[in-house]
Amino acid sequence: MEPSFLRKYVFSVDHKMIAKQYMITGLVMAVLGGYLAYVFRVQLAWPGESVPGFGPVGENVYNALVTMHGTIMVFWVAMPILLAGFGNLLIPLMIGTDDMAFPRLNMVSYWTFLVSSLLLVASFMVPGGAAAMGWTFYPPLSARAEFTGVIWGGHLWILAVALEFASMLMGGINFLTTVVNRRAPGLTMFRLPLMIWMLISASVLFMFSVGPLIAGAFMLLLDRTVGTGFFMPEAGGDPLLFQHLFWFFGHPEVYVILLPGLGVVTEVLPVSSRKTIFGYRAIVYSTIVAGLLSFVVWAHHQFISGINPNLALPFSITTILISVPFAVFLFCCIATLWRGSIRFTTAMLFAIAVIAEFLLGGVTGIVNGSAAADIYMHDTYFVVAHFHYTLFQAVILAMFGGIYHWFPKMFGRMMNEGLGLAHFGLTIVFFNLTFLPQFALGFRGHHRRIANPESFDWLADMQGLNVLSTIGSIGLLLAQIPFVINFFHSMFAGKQAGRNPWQATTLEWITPSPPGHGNFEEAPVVYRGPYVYSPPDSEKDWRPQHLPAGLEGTETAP
Amino acid sequence: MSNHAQPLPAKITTGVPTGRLGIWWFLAGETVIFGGLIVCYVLLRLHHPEWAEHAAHTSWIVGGINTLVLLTSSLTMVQAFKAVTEGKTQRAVGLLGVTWLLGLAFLVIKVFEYTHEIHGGYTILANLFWSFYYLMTGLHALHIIGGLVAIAVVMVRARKGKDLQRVEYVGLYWHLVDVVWIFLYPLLYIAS
Amino acid sequence: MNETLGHDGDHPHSNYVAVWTVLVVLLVLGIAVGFVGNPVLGAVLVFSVATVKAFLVVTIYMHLKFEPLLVRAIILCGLACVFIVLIGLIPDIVYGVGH
Amino acid sequence: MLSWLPENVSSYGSDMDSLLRLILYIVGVWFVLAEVVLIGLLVVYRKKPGKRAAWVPGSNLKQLSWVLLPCVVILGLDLAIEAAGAPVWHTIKQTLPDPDLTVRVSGKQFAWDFTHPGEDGQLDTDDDIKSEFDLYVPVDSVVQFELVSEDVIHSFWLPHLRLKQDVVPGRSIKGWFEVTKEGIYPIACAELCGIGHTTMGARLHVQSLEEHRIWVQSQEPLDEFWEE
Repeated sequence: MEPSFLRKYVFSVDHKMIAKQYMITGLVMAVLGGYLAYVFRVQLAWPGESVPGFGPVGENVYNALVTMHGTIMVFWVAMPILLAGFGNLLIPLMIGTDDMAFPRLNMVSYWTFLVSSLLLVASFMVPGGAAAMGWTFYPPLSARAEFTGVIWGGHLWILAVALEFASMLMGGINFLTTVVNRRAPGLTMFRLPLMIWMLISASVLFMFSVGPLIAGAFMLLLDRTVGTGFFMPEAGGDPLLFQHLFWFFGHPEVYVILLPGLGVVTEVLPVSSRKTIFGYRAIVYSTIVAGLLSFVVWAHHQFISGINPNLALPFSITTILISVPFAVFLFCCIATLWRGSIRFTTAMLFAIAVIAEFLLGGVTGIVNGSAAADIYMHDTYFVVAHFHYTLFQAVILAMFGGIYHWFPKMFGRMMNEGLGLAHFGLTIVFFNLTFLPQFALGFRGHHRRIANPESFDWLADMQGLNVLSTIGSIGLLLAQIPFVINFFHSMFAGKQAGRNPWQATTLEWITPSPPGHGNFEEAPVVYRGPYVYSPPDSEKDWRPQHLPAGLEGTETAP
Repeated sequence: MSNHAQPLPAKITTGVPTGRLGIWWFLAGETVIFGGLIVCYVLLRLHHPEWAEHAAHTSWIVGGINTLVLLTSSLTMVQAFKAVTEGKTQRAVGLLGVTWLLGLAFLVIKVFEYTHEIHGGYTILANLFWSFYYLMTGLHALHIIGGLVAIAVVMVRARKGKDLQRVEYVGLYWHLVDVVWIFLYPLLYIAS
Repeated sequence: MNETLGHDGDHPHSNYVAVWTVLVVLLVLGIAVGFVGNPVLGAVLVFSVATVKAFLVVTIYMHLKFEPLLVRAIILCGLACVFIVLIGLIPDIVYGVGH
Repeated sequence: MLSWLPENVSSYGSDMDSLLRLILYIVGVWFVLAEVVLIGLLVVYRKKPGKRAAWVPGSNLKQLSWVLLPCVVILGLDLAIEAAGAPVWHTIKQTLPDPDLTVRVSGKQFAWDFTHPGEDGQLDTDDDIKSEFDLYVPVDSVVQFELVSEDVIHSFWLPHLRLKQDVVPGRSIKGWFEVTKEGIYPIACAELCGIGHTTMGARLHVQSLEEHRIWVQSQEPLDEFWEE
């Protein structure tokens, strides 16, 4: 029986439809977040000028813009697209099952997320405007409305974030239970595609780190609404307590959005270089180590925030140690290319760009991680450039790579490679044009979150770099036009994709494109690891996970 | 990892039913939320020894009675689960009803306690200790209310003999709420 | 979500009434040690009693002692995180400079 | 990139600059090396007709050592960076040398209030000199500051001194600096503190000892004027 329109597209319990809902909501929020970035970048380049398409930017408006940009990009773009979107799309397909363990919980999770998005968007329209306390929401600035003049915007911000966390917790429970209990026969943990490892690691990190911050959010909401003093020193509270709670969550959160992006890379690289991933177990173990370390590094965001100075050194050491598991990951990815046969599809280009840009983001992290150097670099544009080089590539570039790669499984068609190439080239050029100058600004001591760099004399001779960065950001936004055209055009008129257009080995590629209800025509059984490309004993350069012994060499494509 | 096909391992999943596993993940999330709140309270309490004075105004007798009520409700809850596994559905429904009433009793006692304290001038704004008191017990009471709703739903279904596995799931949740109270009681009522 | 009872996930039942009796005795004991003169000793005893009570409820009423390693690990990880926060914050919040 | 740093005028600033230089050289070499290898592999192993990929799973230690050995080197360099940074951190944040002058810096929305001791050299006495926006200190002297906030979190930021420290309400945070060159240097607030965060600046006036003495003496009438 054909389900009704509402059941199929709106209140769907099918994991693929929920994945698309998450992705589309996330992309719409990304447009909003990008627009905010455009407005404040223009203000920074030409302070005081009226911004085309917005109007003059007042100081509190500026604070609201940067606050909402950060909030939206982390919680309403990165998490729904990479974790919830790709997670929902790929987990059942890659582990060979028909749906999530709790399909209805999955639907509730999406609708909770949608309500949280609407609350957040509504906060722009309430009197006083949106939250203007920075995305980190440090009290006392956030604990009393009179400090910023923003009343309802702040309340709505906390409510929206709390709902978003609830939604992602439900999603996380679903992911973890599904992967633990519903894997296809033969699919042991060490035969899982690395994307699944990354998604469940991210879910575990989120689940165990978010609790204290949810407790902190309750306290902060009471501080704002009722007037208690959990974080107000005159009442006996402590502002630093919130910072600790926030960053105990905040650092694992970085990996929650980073790991799925790296997962996309580990899927695309072997397919496009026709070579098995180098060091599967090394990558799994280094991910686990990085996840564990992420729970004991949080105070590196607070080196100069008034914490006990004796704490800085241990936290600095654990922070810098994190470079080791990520170096293992990156070197394994680079080693995968060695002696491969590399095809430069758009998805592959984005995956390579993730590695190339992440290297720069990673090494600049060492500067911030060293407690002493952080005295100078903290809260400057160096930090801004650093985390955009880690997160922009993991969130945006990996997301594009993933969309180009798995578009056949979403809509049954291929995306246009020509437009994809244009999109890739422009994005990379303008991305670097936007953020490279910010490293220099950071060295100059340009501090963050100021609306007008011209109010400080020593920054005056660097204003040209601000202009350059703004031009880059405008170009970066315009560079997405080919993608939008490509996305919608290919959805309806792209080349029909067969089941397995990339000749890939993992389970999602044995389903029809797009997979029907229930995904698999017959339940798959898994006989081998996920990345058997160019095995030495076969003519074919790929061997799917589900192909039984004795049938090697009978792979057909697509 | 090998490129050759390997024999199927005998068993790959944990053997824990999916629903129960989901509940355990959920409970772990709850543990971290309440744990975080309790940690905040403990840290600030250690910083402010003078809160002992305020803590002396909570009634350990009323709190103790409420602890007894919750412990007993946990007993009836686990007995209901036992009855389900023995196939005695009607007995299970009855025991769930008793649990539900005990949960309600807890809330009624709590309301009287709040009323008394607020009349005594100890509102949520009186002092940070009282802010924590109302936040922690309030959040816990919300969990009790949520539990009562869940138990009611499970009871209605169980009467018709449906979804009996949910008796265990709601029980796990209910016991966690009990465990949280086991810690809140000494934190807020006893320790000086 | 349509599992039936009687599969391999079932656990043996313990004597729940006896456990309840122990819990009530511990409750009385916990209240009693609250009146110990020494506040440090009192607090240690009170929270030891509470921990034993919680342990009994979790292992027996919630059957955690019959669950596989994974489930126990989930709960232990949660507790470990709470302890990391507690330990990491003591130098700042309890002994914070000049606040 | 180091040439973009503002001129260093503090006693510990050159240590900070050398630390930054050390880190930049180390990570710069690694970054360039990794990018060159990456791009090189992409060019060399691009798809060519008749050539297929090799089977290199990296599942034994011999193959993995290609990845793990560089990581061991990275670990060593990390620890070296830590070892180089620890003394700098210790100097700036963990030590408080005997001060020649003690001042109190109070952050509020959206200005800095400075309290200088008067001729008696003591704070909290009648001859304290208060000033909004201007901090006066003698050159080549150890200045100890005490940071307090009246409302929200601010951050005391002196780029030319390589010094930054958050100002947290409810805490009084002590630190120190020693300026080696006379002049006027900017002070800014580096932590988002509300509407006026952008404009929350002040000036540090570094005077010769003699000038500073004369300045302190000349301020007394103003202070009495303030009292009224």
